[in-house]
Amino acid sequence: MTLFRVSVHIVPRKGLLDPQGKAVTDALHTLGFSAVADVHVGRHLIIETQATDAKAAEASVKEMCSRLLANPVTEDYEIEAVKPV
Amino acid sequence: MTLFRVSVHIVPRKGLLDPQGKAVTDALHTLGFSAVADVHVGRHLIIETQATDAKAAEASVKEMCSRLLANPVTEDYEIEAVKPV
Amino acid sequence: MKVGVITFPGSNCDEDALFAIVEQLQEDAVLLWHKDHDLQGADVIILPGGFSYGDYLRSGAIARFSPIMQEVVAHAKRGGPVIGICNGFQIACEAGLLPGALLRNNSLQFRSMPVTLRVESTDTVFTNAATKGALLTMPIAHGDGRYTADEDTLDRLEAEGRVVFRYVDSLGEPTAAANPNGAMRNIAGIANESGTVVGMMPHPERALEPLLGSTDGLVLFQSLLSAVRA
Amino acid sequence: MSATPRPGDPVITPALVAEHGLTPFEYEKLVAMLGRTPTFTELGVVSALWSEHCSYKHSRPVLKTLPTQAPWVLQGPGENAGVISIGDGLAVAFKIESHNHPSAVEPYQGAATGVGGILRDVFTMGARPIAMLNSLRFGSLETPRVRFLVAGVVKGIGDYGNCMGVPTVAGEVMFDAAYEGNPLVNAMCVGLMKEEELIRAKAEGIGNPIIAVGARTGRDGIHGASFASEDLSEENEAKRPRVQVGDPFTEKLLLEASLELIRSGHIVAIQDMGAAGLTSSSAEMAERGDVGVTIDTTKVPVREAGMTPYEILLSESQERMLVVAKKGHEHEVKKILSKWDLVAEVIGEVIAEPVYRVTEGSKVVAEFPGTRLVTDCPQYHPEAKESDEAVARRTRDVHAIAELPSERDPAWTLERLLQAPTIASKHWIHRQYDSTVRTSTVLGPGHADAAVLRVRGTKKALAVKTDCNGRYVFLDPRVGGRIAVAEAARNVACVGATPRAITNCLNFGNPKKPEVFFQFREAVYGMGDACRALETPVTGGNVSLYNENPQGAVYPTPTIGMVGVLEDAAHATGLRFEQAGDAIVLLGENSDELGGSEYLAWIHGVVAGAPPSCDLDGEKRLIDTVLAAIRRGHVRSAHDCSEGGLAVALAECCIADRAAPMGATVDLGAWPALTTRALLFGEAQGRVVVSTANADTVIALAKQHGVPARVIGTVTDAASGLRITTGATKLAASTDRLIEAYHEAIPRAMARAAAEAVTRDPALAGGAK
Ligand SMILES: Nc1ncnc2c1ncn2[C@@H]1O[C@H](COP(=O)(O)OP(=O)(O)O)[C@@H](O)[C@H]1O
Ligand SMILES: [Mg+2]
Repeated sequence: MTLFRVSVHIVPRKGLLDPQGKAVTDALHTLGFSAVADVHVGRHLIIETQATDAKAAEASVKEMCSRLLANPVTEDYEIEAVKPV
Repeated sequence: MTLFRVSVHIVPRKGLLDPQGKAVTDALHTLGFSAVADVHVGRHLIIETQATDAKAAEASVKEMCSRLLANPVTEDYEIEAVKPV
Repeated sequence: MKVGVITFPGSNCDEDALFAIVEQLQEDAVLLWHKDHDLQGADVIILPGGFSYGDYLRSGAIARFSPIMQEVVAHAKRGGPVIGICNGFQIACEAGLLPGALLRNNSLQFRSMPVTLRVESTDTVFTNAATKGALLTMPIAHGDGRYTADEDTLDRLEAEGRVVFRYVDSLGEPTAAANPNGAMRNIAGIANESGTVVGMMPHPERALEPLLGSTDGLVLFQSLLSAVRA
Repeated sequence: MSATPRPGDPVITPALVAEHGLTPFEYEKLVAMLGRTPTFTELGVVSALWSEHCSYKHSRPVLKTLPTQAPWVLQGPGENAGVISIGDGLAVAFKIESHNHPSAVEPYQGAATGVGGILRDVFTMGARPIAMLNSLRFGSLETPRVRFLVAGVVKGIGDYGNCMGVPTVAGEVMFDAAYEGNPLVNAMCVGLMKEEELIRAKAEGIGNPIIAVGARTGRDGIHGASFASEDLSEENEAKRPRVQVGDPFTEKLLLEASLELIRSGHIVAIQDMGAAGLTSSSAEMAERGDVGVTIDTTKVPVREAGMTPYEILLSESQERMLVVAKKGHEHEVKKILSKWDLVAEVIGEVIAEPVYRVTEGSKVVAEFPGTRLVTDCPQYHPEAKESDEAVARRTRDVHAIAELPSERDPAWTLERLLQAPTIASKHWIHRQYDSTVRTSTVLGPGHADAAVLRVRGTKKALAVKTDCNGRYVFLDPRVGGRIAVAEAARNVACVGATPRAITNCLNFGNPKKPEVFFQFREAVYGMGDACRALETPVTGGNVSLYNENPQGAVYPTPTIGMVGVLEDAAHATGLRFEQAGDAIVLLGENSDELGGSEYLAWIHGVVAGAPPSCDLDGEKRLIDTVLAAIRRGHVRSAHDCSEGGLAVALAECCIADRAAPMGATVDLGAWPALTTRALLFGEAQGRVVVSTANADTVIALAKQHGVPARVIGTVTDAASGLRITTGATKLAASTDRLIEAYHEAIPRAMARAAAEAVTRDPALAGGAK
């Protein structure tokens, strides 16, 4: 077994209202970052888990996401990286 | 000018109490993911911004982070990816 | 004395603060609009509670860029009294008026309840009429109240007598059980170096009338009055 | 002009009609009204307006039997909220609404947007919201799914109300397997205004502009989106959830902007876009004003490109309002909205021609004659028949149920009952609600039978409470309906307020089932009986039908939201014993009734028997007695007997405030004919426990009112615990054990990892909290 560090992004599903993203966009505009077109705010999770290999680590984190970490009604998730620690 | 999508991670500074990470770890253990050693929860921001090139996009998002997006007292940030949309 | 209460978008204790000053203390007070640059001659500024900008991103993070905050910071630099209550404390920290930050309660839940505070410092504009060690009861109502700073900052705050209030139990002890949010060293309120800027999570403006259960907030405003009139 | 299909619109087929929830009969009515085949847009509009939610097609005739008038009622049913006068030129607007189904799917957002919706109903009347209440029903707290729902719903309610700065001050929560899979989430809002600021949602003035204000319109919660137009078939779109996401920050801005707008004199009407969004708000405003309207969907500010008129009309995006402004004042309206960083766009006009017309640019996509769109909805008179099972359940002899061996010690039973989540302290819940913002909360959650809010600038205060025991209604809908109102009134009286009026939320199953419609009709009749007897007219409410799970309908649950008035806020009376040596007086009479009790349900797993009888005349006299005694200053505390009966009521008086417990020594020897368990745990109605230093005066007052009254014991300090003698049996419990049972039950259950609630918490990413 090896310890893997798995990075996960969980973001609000497209089309749903993202009030936080909107508030940050507006704030950035006020600060003068007028080139900003859009912002979305989600969660970034770093999960350290034991697994036999990277594939197994990824599979297990996927299950965590679909069972618990991401809200199936409002969020999408994406595994960004799987690395041995 | 091109539209770039910049991905940013903002994470609680190491050593600070991370009750969210702990709560998620505990919840995962309760659900049988006993191989999980540790979890950290941060924010994941996706910023779409116009810029002349990727370097300029990155520089501008860095400035956003230090001025607004990350709290210098408690958070660290990291630009994860800069991609043309 | 004239008090200016800032209304940010999402402030929701601004009316309460105004009511407290005008109706309870019979002093002059005005609401100041976040988009303005004019403090309208206010001697004292209240950064009220609420959810400025929805508290999106981080509590207080966006509010500190409001036009009026430039004037508030200048007022504070001139030695003008400022009190940040709840969201106002968060804004004051984000704006650099006070050190540290307020993070999510360690319970990860909003907490609304009365707490007991011990007065740790009477060297501030808002506590000079209080007695050191006195216990005060007033409500808290926040989700992000865990005061956090690095150890050096905490030590300096302690050494300089800038920890103003601590959460304590009914015996006056700063126990873990008495700490409603996991704040480091049970800190409920702090001051700047000159004692003119104070930030606190509990709500003194909700503790001014016997009908509402506590009058322990009065001492803050009495302190303020005597300081401003002196 | 007549509407023509848009290119790309689906063809109207019987299947499409069915998917829109219209029966063939209703579709024929629609075709007859139009004199032609409807366009796709028209079908969408009518499916929304003729839905149960908007049309009350099954319930209206029954609702019409409710009393709605009193000299103090300024606005009865028919508006966004009811309004009563409280004197001094002030008025109170209040309303309750359900968000059951959205909360079952996504508890956090479902509950949050429910709070947002009811807030808008109140502030569109011109009132500033001053209090929120909620009434929740869940399945057994033993299941992880229920704990997940509880955590999400409570957080959703808290986050929204807290961010708005409106204190959440009262409510009720019950747990029963009957609500498994179909929780009930009812939210009530109470607002305060000057009488002259009352504004109604009635479109008026030919040529006046119709303005959409607030948030932009997105593709949220569009019904039947699965079969809509082409761009919907894109892969990502197919997954589009029906949930709506709330934004309390925008709502706070909308609140301030709306009140400013109403006071500015630039507008004639305002209505929130709630269920069925733009469609129902515009059609209802037109119908109330008896005028025509025309709306151009290309003018509506949208969040996403390429939205069709169908989508724009049916979107349920939150935090939006529809305003009818005075002609020529558009600029002023926009100015006020832009001060609060909100958009306002003129999207249509009030017209003389009696039509409801929707255009897409210059092209008419929907057009209905006159105001028949709302009025032509078919009305149904479903069959009502009590089932044989219901009769058998009610007539079962519950006294024959054998006691458990442990029950020989009634302290065991009492502790068990105090742990029942329905009875146990709800502190875990309401400590997440800001109950003190607005600095007017005299008695907040957990301290009294109802919440008390002082009215700034006067001596007055308001008392508010929600109530309903669905189990009673299930066993006997008529009696249960009466009790729901009577208990709400009793609770309000116990804090010192005169009950004034109610709003109600009727949560029932499928009305097409005769036994469900029987429950509905009888419960409403029962409510009406009580409202007449107690002089608390109905000023509004909401109907939520089809609350079913695979096992059948939920308990019929007509939640009552009661508002009362205290002439002097100083009379506000809490429920806890305060002073050792005070006499404990029981007002009202004990009886041998056990049916429908929490005791039977929780200890024996039996839901049967007739619910306690309800003597409305007696309730009225009891309320008058309690009020007279409180106003003359003779009452230190008052608490009514409800779930768990007299023993639980006494225990709560001792330990409700765990920081300041008291004890009590009580002798119930005066009722030798009653069984111990009926005496201790039966739920006879019309009883209030008061503590007083002037027992003789209180008893004399009760006599004058014809209310039975008796000194049953003495308040002691906590060390003596709670001791009750019932002739043969003795109950003795330490306050520590009672506190442990009552205060730790729910926290302990919730600590058992409602894992999803923790890990999926949207606020983890730093949203409003
Ligand atoms: N149970 C009820 N008792 C009395 N009036 C009711 C009841 N249910 C609904 N109403 C009234 O019918 C009108 C329409 O209600 P509703 O459709 O729920 O309003 P909304 O447009 O806010 O959704 C309201 O004025 C409401 O008060
Ligand atoms: Mg409405």
